Amino acid sequence: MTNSITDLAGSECIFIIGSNAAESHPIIMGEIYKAAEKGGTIIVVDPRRTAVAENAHIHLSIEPGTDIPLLAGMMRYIIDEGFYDREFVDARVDGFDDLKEFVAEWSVERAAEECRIPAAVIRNVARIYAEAAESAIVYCMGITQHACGSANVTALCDLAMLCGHVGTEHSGIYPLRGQNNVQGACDMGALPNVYPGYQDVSDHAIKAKFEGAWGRELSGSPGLTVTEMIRSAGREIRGLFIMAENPALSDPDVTHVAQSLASLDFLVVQDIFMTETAKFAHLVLPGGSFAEKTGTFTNTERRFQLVRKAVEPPGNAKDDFSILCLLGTAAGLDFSYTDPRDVMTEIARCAPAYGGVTYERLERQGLQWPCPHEEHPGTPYLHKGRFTRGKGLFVVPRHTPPQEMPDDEYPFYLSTGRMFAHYHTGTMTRRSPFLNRETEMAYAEMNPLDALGIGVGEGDTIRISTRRGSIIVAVRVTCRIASGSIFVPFHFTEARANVLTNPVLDPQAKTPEFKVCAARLEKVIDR
Amino acid sequence: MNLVRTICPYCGTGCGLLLRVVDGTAVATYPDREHPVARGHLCIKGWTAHEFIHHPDRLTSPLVKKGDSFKEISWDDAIKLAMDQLLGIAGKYGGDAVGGLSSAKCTNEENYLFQKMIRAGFHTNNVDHCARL
Amino acid sequence: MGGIICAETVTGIETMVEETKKLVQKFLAERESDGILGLRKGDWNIIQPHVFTLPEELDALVLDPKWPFAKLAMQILRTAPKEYRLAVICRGCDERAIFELFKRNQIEENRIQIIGIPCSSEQARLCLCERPYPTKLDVGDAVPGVDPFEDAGVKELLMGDDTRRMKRWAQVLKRCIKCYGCRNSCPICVCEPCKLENEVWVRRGSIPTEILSFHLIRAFHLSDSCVACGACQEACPVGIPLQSLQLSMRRALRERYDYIPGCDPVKKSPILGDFVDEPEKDRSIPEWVNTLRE
Amino acid sequence: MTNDEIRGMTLEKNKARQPKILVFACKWCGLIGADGAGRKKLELPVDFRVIPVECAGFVEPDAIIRALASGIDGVVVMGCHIGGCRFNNANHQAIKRLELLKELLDATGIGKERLMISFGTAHEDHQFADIIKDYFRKISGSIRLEPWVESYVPKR
Repeated sequence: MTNSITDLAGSECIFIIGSNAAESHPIIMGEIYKAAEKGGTIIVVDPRRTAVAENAHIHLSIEPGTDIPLLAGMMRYIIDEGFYDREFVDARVDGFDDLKEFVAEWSVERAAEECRIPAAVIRNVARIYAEAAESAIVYCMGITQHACGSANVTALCDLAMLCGHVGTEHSGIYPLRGQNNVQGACDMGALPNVYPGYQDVSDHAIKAKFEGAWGRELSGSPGLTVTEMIRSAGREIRGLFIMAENPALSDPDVTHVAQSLASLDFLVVQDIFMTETAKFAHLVLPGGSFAEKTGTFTNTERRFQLVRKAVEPPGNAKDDFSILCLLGTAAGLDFSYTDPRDVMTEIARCAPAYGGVTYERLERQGLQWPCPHEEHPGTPYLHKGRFTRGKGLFVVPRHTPPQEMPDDEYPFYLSTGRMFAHYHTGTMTRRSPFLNRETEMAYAEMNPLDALGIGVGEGDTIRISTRRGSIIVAVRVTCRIASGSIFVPFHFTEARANVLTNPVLDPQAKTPEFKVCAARLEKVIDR
Repeated sequence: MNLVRTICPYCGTGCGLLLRVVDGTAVATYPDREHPVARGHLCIKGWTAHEFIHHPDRLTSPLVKKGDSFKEISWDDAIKLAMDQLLGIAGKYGGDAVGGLSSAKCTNEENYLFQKMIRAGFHTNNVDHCARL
Repeated sequence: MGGIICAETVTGIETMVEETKKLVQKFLAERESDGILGLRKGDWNIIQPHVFTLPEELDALVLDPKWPFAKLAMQILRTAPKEYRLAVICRGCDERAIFELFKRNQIEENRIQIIGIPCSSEQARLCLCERPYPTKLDVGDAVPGVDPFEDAGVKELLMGDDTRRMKRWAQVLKRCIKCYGCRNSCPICVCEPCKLENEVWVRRGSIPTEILSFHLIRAFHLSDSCVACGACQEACPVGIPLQSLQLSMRRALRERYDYIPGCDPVKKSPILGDFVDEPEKDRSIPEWVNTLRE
Repeated sequence: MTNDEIRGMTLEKNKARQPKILVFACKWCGLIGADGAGRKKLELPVDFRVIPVECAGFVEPDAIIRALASGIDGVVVMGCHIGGCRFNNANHQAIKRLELLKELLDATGIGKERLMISFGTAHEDHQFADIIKDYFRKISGSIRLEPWVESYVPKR
C-alpha cells in the first residue's frame, strides 16, 4: 500500500476494483465512507453487486476477467482527451510512448464491448478518476487472482501514474492485504526469491552479507513458490515443513493437493488446530495463537505493530517463537534468542528498510516502514517526489482472457471469495460459536433467473461441478450476482470450493486463477 | 481485571484489540480507542477474536502419526524427529528437496526465524507463504 | 462541592483530577469497595480502563477521554466473586446506564458505588448530551446540557421532507457491516439470547443486512432505556448516526410521561404500566382515543 | 439479461401492484368485524391478510418492523376500546408502545402512516371494511419502501 489507511478519508475519488472491502476489510470501508460523506465519488468495478457496490456512486458490473480492457479503454480516453497529468508524466515516468502504442488498439468502444458495459459509462468514470484532485485506487484479490493478475496490477499502476495520482497524501494505490501479517511475512523474506527487506537472493553481494550474518553457506538460486512446491511434492520436494498454513483447503484444485501432500516422505505441520493439512502430517507441532505470543505484525499500510502475550498456550503447546528456536538449534544453527526482541534487533541490522524499528518505538502507535534509522519518523506514504527506481516506468499490460471460459458443457462462471462472518479456511472462525451461528453452512450465490432455470429455490441443494471435481452446497438466491455466474465462499471444509478451482497460475506472481473458471450446476434431489 | 493491548488476528487492516483476561482466560474483546487505524472500531470477526483461543479443539501436545492415527510424543522427541527426517532428506536428495511454508498468521520474528532456518539450515530458498492465495 | 447547573466548569480539570484522586484514596483506605474502575494513563501515555486497588497506582488516574464504563463494570462484577464490590468513576451517562442495569437486575445495588463526575461543556457539545452530569456530583460542577434537536446534523436526519429523510437513512444504514458493535458496546443490551441473532427476526449471513429489521428492532428495544451515552455511535465503523435514531423516542417519553431513562434507580418505565400509573391521568392516550371514549 | 434489468423488472412489477397490508386483529374486537365483513361479502381490497391475536397487547413492535422489512407496505393493529380490554388494560400498554414505534418510523422517514392503530373502531362489519378501504387509499399515496427492502427472498 503506498499510503496510509486513514488517508483514504480525504480522497476525492476512490476507484475500487476487485475488492469487497465491506466484507473482507470492513474497517477500511469505514474510511471510504468518510470520503463519501465529504463529497468524494466512489466507483466500484466488480462483476458482483457486492455490499461495496451497493453503496457506491457508480458500479461497473464488468464481465469476469476483463479488467485490462476496461483500464486500457479508460487510459485511451484519458490520453485522447488530454485529461492526463502531463507534468507528472514528463517529469517522473518513462515509457509513455509504449503505453500510447498499447492503448491505441483499445478504443473505448472495443473496451465497452469486451466488458459489456456502455462506453459512456467508461468515459464518465475515466473523466471522474482523472480530473479529481486526488484519486485513490483500492484493489484486492479480484485483480490478482487471475491468470493475468500481475498484468492487471501493472495496468492499475499505469493508470495511477498517467493521472499523477501517486505520491501525494490522499492519492495512491491501496492493495488490501488479506491476512494480518502477509505484509510482514513478505517483508521478512518468507519468499523464495528475496531475503528480509526484499534483497534479491541471486545478488552475490547480498548473499555474501547474509552468509556472513548467519554463518552458513546459502543457496543463490531462487526457490519454489507455494503453488509450485505443493505441485512438485513427492517428486522434487520430499520433505515439507508447513507452519500455520492450510493448503489442503486454500490452494486451487485441492484434490490434487491432497494427493501431493500424501506422497511426501516427511511432512511437519505446526498449527493451533488439527487442520485439513495437519491430517496429512507425519508430525504435528502444537503452536500458539495470537494471544499467546509476543512479537510484531505488519499491517497492510506497512505499520509494524506490537502483539502482546495475554494468556499461556494450552497444555503442552508452545508459542511458535520457542518452537522455532528449538528447531533451529536442533538444525545446528545459532538460535540462542531469549526474546523476540533479540530477533527484531537482528532484523533491523540486516534489512535497511527496518533499521529504525525497535519495540520501544512500536509501543504506542506502531511504525510504518521504510524507517531506516532510529530518528526516522516512519513513512506514511511512498513515492513522494521520486519513485524507488528514480523515474517511474509505464509497463505495458498484456491482456490474457481467463484460461477457462464457460462453454456448452460447463456454462457458468464460477468465482470464489470471502464472506463477512468467516475468514479464509475457517480454522479459527468456524470454531467461534458466534461467527459460526451467523453462517453455519456452505452456500453458493446464484441469480434468480439461473435458479429458475435449474428449478431450485433458496435453501435447496445443488451440485456444482467443474473439470476438477464437484461439491454439494445450499443455494442462496440473490440479485447481487449476474445471471450466468455463481459465487462460492471457500471457508467451508464440508464443501471445499477449492475442489472446483482451476490451478492455472499467473506466469509472474504464480497466483492461481480463483476468480474465473467454468462450472456446471445440477439440482440435487432431496434425500 | 487485566486488559491486554494487542492486534487482531484476521485481515490485513491490523486493528487494535483489548483482550480482557480473567484468571489466564481471555473472556472478552474490546476495541482499542488509541489505535491509529481502527480508532475504537472493530468488525464482527474482531469482536469475537477471543472465542477460538480456548477452544477444546486446540492442539495441546506434539503428535506423531502411527498408522492412521496420531500419538502424543514429547517435545524433545518431536524436535529430534523433525530435524532428523528433514536433514536426512536434505542429505540424501539435496537441500532443494526440502521446502518450508511460512505463515502470514505468525509474527515477523517467527517468519524471520523460519526463513532463516530453512535457508541456512537446509541450503535452499524453498520458502514461501500464502500471499499468493 | 458542585451544585447542579452553573454556567461553566469553574473547577479546572487538574483540580478535578486531584479531588477525584483524594476521593478514591478515601474509598480504598476505608475499604468501601474492593476496586475502583477508572481510566489509567499507563506507559507510553496509553489510556485504558483499569481497576485501581492500590493507593500508589492513583498517580496514573485520569478522567478524560470519555470511556463508557457501565457495561465493563457489569462484566467485571459477573466474573468476580459474590462479595466483590466495585466503585466506578461515572459520568452522567455511565450513571444512567448503571441505574437502568439495576432495574434489569443485572447489577446488585449493594455491590456498586458511584463516584459522580461532570462532563466538560465541550464534551457535552460533542455528545449532544442533554444531561452531562450524574444525579449526585462528587467532584466538580455541572455544565448545562445541549438540545440535540438544535444540531444541524440531527435536523437533517430527523426533520424536513419524509422522502429525503428516508433516502438519507437508507443511505447510511445500508452501509452496515453487521459487526454487532452497536449491540456489543451498548450498556443496556444485555438480553440473552439476542433477537438480532435470531433468524426469525433478522436474516443471517449476508450484508447489507436487512437494515430495517436489524436497526429498527435494535433501536426499538432501547426505546425506553437508551441513556444517550453514544457508545453505539462511537463503536460504529461505518459512521451510522445511531444516536439520532433514539432522539425522537426520547423526546416523546419526556414530553408524554416526564420520563428520562436512567434518571432514577427506582422509577420504572412508563410504557410498562397502564394509564393508572401515570402522573396525570390519561396523559399518554392519543387524542383520537379520547374522542372515542366519550 | 443484466442485473440492472432484472432489478428494474422487479421494481416495475412492484409499482404496478396494490399495496400489501397486514392486519393484527384482536379476537374480541377487530376479528369479529373482519368475520362479519366476510360473511356479508362486503367489497374489500384484495391485498390484506388478517392475523388474529388474543389481544392487541400481544402484538410485538418487532413483528411490525419485521413485516415492513419483508415488503409489507402498512400494518394495522386493531384492538378493543380503551377500558374495554379483557386483559387488565393490556391494550393501553400496547398503545403506549406502538405510539413510540410510530415516533421511530417517523424519524427514519418511513412514515407514521405505515402503522395504523385502531382501537374500538372495527367491531362492526362495515366499520372494518371502511377502515381497511380508507387505509388502502391512504397507503397507496405513500412511496414504496424499496430503498429499504433489500432483495429479500423468503424461505421456502
